[in-house]
Amino acid sequence: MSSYQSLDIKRRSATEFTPPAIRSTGLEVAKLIDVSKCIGCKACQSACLEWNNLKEDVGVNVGVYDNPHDLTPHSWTLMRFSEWDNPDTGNMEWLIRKDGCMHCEDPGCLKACPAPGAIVQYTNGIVDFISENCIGCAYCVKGCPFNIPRISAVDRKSYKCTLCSDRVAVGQGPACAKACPTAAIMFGSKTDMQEQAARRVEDLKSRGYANAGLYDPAGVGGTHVMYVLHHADKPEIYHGLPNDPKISPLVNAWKGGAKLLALGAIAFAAVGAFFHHTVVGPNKVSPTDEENAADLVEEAENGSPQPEPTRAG
Amino acid sequence: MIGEFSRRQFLRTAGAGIAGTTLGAMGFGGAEQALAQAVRPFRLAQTTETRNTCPYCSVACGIIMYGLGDRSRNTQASLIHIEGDPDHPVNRGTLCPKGAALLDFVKADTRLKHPMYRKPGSDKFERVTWDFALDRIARLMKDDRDANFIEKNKDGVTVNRWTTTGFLAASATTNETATLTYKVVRSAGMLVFDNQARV
Amino acid sequence: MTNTWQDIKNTDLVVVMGGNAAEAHPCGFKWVIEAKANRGAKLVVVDPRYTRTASVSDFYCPIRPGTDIAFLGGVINYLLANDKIQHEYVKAFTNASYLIKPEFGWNEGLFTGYDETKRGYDTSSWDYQLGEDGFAKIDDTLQDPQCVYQLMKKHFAVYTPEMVERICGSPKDKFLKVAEMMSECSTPTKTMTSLYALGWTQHSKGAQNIRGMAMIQLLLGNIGVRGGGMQALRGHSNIQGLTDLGLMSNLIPGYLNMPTDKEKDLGAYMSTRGFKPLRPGQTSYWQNYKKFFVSFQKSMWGDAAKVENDWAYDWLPKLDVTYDVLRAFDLMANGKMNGYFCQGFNPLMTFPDRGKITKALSKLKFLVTMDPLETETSRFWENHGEYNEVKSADIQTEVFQLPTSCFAEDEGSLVNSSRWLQWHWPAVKPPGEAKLDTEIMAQIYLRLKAMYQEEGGKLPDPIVNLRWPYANPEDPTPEELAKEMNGAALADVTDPTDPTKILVAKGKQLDTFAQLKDDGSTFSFCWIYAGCFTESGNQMARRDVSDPGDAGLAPKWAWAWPVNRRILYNRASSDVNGKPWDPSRKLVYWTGEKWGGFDVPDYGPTIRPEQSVGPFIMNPEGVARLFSRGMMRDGPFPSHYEPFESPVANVIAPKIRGNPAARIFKDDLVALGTPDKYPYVATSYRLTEHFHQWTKHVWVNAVLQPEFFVEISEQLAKEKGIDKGGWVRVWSNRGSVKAKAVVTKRIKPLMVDGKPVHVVGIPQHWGFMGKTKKGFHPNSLTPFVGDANIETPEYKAFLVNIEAIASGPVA
Amino acid sequence: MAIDVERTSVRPLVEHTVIDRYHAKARVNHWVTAITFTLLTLSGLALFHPGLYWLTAFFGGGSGTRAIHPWFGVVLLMSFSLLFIQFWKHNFWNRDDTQWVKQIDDVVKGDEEHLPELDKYNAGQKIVFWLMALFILILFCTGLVIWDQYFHGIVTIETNRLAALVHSAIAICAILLLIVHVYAGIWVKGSVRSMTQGNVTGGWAWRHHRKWLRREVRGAEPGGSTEG
Repeated sequence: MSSYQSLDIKRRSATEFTPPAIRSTGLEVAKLIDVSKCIGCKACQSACLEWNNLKEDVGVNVGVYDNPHDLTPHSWTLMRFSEWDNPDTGNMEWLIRKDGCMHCEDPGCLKACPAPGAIVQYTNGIVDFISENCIGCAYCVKGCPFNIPRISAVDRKSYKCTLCSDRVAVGQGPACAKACPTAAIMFGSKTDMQEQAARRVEDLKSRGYANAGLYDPAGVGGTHVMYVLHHADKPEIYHGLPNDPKISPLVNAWKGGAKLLALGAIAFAAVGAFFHHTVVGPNKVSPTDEENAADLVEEAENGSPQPEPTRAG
Repeated sequence: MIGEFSRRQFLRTAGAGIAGTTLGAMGFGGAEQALAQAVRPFRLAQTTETRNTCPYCSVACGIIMYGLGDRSRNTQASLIHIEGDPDHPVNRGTLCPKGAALLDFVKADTRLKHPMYRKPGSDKFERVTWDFALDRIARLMKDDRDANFIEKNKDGVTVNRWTTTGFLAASATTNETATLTYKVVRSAGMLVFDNQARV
Repeated sequence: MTNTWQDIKNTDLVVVMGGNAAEAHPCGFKWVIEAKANRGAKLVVVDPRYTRTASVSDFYCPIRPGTDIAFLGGVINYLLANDKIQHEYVKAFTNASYLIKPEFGWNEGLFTGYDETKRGYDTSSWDYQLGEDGFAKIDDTLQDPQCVYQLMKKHFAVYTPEMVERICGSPKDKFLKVAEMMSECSTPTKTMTSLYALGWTQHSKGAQNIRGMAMIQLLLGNIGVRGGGMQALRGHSNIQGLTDLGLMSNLIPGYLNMPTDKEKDLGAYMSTRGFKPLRPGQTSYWQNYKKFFVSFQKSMWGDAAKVENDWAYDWLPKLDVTYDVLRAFDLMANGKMNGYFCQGFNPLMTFPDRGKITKALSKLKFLVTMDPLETETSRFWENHGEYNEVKSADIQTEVFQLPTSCFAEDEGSLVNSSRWLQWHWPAVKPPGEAKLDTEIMAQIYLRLKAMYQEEGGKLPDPIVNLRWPYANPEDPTPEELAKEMNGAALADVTDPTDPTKILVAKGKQLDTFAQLKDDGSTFSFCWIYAGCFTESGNQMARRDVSDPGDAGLAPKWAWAWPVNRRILYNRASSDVNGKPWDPSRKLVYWTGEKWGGFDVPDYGPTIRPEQSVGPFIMNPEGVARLFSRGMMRDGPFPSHYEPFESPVANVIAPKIRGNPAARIFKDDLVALGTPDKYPYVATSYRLTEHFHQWTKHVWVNAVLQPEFFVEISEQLAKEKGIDKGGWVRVWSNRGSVKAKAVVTKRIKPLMVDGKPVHVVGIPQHWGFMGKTKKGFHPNSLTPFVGDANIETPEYKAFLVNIEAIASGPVA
Repeated sequence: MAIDVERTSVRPLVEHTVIDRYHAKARVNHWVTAITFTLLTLSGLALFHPGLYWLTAFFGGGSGTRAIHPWFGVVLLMSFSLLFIQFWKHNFWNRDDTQWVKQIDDVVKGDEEHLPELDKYNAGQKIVFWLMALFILILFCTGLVIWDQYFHGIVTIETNRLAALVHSAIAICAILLLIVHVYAGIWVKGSVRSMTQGNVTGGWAWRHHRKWLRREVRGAEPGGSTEG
């Protein structure tokens, strides 16, 4: 309920028409992750686990710094480390990216979700999973262009970063952004974050990163979690950040207008059948048919040859 | 009437209720439903805040501890969350991965709760009272000090030292603890005395 | 730290060498990022590993562990050879112009005065030439071959870029780039700051590493200015406080020294502590030593410390040798100690050569641990399979494990790296029966006192007369103790120039150490803390965030020693005439009548510039020392020595391999490994996900970095057939550990003196207690060798071997 | 009524001319399949379109629907497999079937006299049979892939997306096919009893499957039992 009071709903999963969010303030929020400032300390992971009371399993070392090794139902954010040899400078660069929900303007998860209200997008841009409505079908996983949602084996609910909607609702920033020691994670209005990013890009360019830029992919309508990248021309070097993410055409086909067409086809078939019945009438067996059959049976029983039936039906 | 009835039945079985529900598919269903999604209520709204300093490194970040309980007589306070202090001039609300998880330090499973004692040669700890532990420690100290205290060195200079018992102090304790520790240790004549400062 | 954390934002160049600030001090490191983002500052990282600090650097240069002095010497040589020094600063504020005794010299890796049997120097030749007036001789032209400047030039000439590359394995072009970036800060309007930590201290020549950089900072004119300075990023939350309070074998609170056997009475003790100025008119603030000392004695023994008994001088134990931890455990291992207390300390997983530590603890009669958490030390007698292979039945040590409070449950002050004393408050009660450390110490003391009163015994006086003025003697409060640290007047303290004027009335808290007396009329447990808890209240609890001039000082937040000064030597932020070197970064300057500015001047507030009083008021010469005289045991200039375990010879002085004055015992010398058996250089360090062995008890941190590992280069992994994430065994001449292998591009083999040297990185956060997977600590491998000056063990450079193994340890 | 009476009086035996078409095993099998298919349709459509989400109420809510739908699928596959084993031989295509398809206009009009004599199944039924077999196989395979609870991660997310698309598209086709099948059963009077009582009247068989009737009457069945 509080979502209606403080963070009006812009989109709601599996709901064709959401009531207009008349209380919208028009303020869209965004988290800006400046990869060039990030020291990979995992304070964001720690703060996320603590704020959301998540208990992740203690894992093992598999030869990398990434722990846990992937996002999980309990780890909604994760530092991903990539050692990249820069062919231009000959230097190795250690690229560290905080992975997690991008809070797309056009969220694939929401599009794919079949459960009404299990995924909502508030007018401020936050995409939130509402567990009580979640049915655990994992369609959101298929819908997401960034491979973010994870289904809990315990309660079969889907989980991901909420952008701390509970904190934002009372005027605070997300826990990760607050904790981030180097201000590599900033939080504010999307326009402010874009301006901030522009300044950062300028600074990076002055330091020789000619391709520095903001990652706010248009393919998903822009995101409410954006990255400042030193090599924005090659997002994939940051542990496989998609180059041009968009909702898969397969998902669009699956979840698009074809759905109504399909239902229409079913309805048409049913209605068509009804009218066929009305027009043609039932296909009834006539008494003649019965007699013909009876004759046939009789003849067979009598052992006489079977003439061709002659009676009309 | 019978024909009418059978038509309906036909629709239900053949069309699996499509006709009725295609209407729903046009979007009249969701709008009527009470939308019950809820943002998790902000969980620090009614907690008691206490200022502290992160006990780990020497940046000494300011932290705010959020406690259950309003300090009234009959409620026992309990920590539920710890976060950076936005006023603090150094950390300005930020915390590192250790500081951000301080709550789990306070509440660690391996926090010690009772004095334990291990007998010589034993392979286990046993729980003892504070009085037992403190009496025994003081006795062992005194016996060792009386046996090994050096009042004068071989040149006859008063040295008043006790070097057979040593003390490692903790550089995460407060200055006040350190002050009291220093007084107790030095007044006994101990010289084997150190802390993490040169490790 | 000479400056504050926030002041780092004012710098133009951050050099992180001998540390890994981003990982070990992330929230302090934010100010580096601020400087980069808002000032366009550059960050340079010099480290054997490409660390997380390096990941945000503008320039990274690799270096072989334990060769920092060669690198820094190379920079000094570069600055001097290219005349990239801040001349005015160097001339006026350092001892560059001071003439050194002609007998001083350097030959074949040794300074004059070495005594091999003592492993130490007679430092008498390492001093100034004194004139007949008793003052040091100087040559303002810096041309005299015996002046410090010329001696420096000569001493560091050997550290050419080629030599740096040969010793450190740092490619010449990269070294030159770093040197060039540093040299740009020799103008008065560009500053550089140095962030370092245990990457410099944990060497057999740790103190000299730091001196190397301090000298560079002096040559560049960067000490005492905003955005400059030497930032020792200290490890623990109150390690600064415990150092200030002298919880070390040889210290009295406030950096006074414990007396030694040679100082049989107070007169003898004070005779070497006169601190007569070495140049005319200098402040030489240590001349007040006796006031600090007497006030300390009064706080210890109150009325029982009086002029008649030399202020109870005899009750202080006298040192015959320094009882640092290496000595303590050596004594213990040799059966010469019976009891040991570990208050929040885990030596089993801390001190070098774990095998020796276990042996030492096993020989104790009793061990007392006081800790909020389980420690490996308190269970050193418990068998944990390969992780702690001991036979409990053979260990006769009585062990007491006392549960204490943690930060959330206690009240008091901690001193951060920039010397701020910050007060904190408790939120909850300790769990179970756990007690505050103060109560435990009081309880032990009261029992001991009662026994001495009842039974008598050896010298009961210092115990039974210990000043114990607490309202509840059983449990002194933090506030009472804080007031005691600060000190108060025991009698009315009057103005020396006007005896009718009472500065502090009897019984009142002191405002500053300037009010201290050597006649017993004041007491102060720690003179540098005087002012922290005055009559106007607890200054450490102040929470005013204002920051005039956005200088990064926050002068009304908490309280900094000394006298709430935020940047040390801040007088040096202005030139000899008192004008700021950089008008855009004013700090303390001459206003025409007095010294003003944003900070409390580190200087007599009304000393006029033309009086030529040096800004380094604690030194008798009033200037900073490029030549350290006899203050360092291992030389007045830093000089390259190899680590005690090193893959190569010392190319500077082939006969002297390791620091000739470093602490090492005979048995431990034998335990050193050689490069034929142990060809790889190992170094130990922290990871950002953990804090020592504490956070392995913390669920979240166990999740973030769950299991012990070592880091090696892809080349070494290939050579040894080691898989990423596979098990390896790493062993030294002292022990062996098993770990997962992190194979990385971030460590690369270095070409040292023509041959490749591989580095094995070993983080230090695991043990056999807690939430993480069980693991080992590098101390199973490290040598029992300590720095020459402060005995810090050499954890940062030693030799190991490595091999792939099929499976992990058996618990 | 009058006609019935008249008929009864003229040919008392006619009403009793019944031909067995499906024995009990086949009928149970069919209805298990039919019910499962219906449940799958309902639960599937509930998750297919939000407008039908209310159908989840029949399955214990959204999570219940999500959980049980694939199990219905498993039952359907097994049940349909049994049907398949019984019926596949009767569903081979022949020339008559082609002719039947050519005369689909007559079929739709109910004018069967000009159609070739048909064996047990007409071409429409055969098409339904084979298509349904194909659809169920596809639905099962794609369903398995998107059955996240047990088969998470066995294919890539992109393959998963394809599977979901194919699953829903085929499901719609299958439902359309079902409508045809059910309507045919309703339209062609006398058909339903074959699956309820197991037999048809002789007249029904004469009218719709005369070749089958003849063989039945001869008692000789080249392919074994006529009962499926």
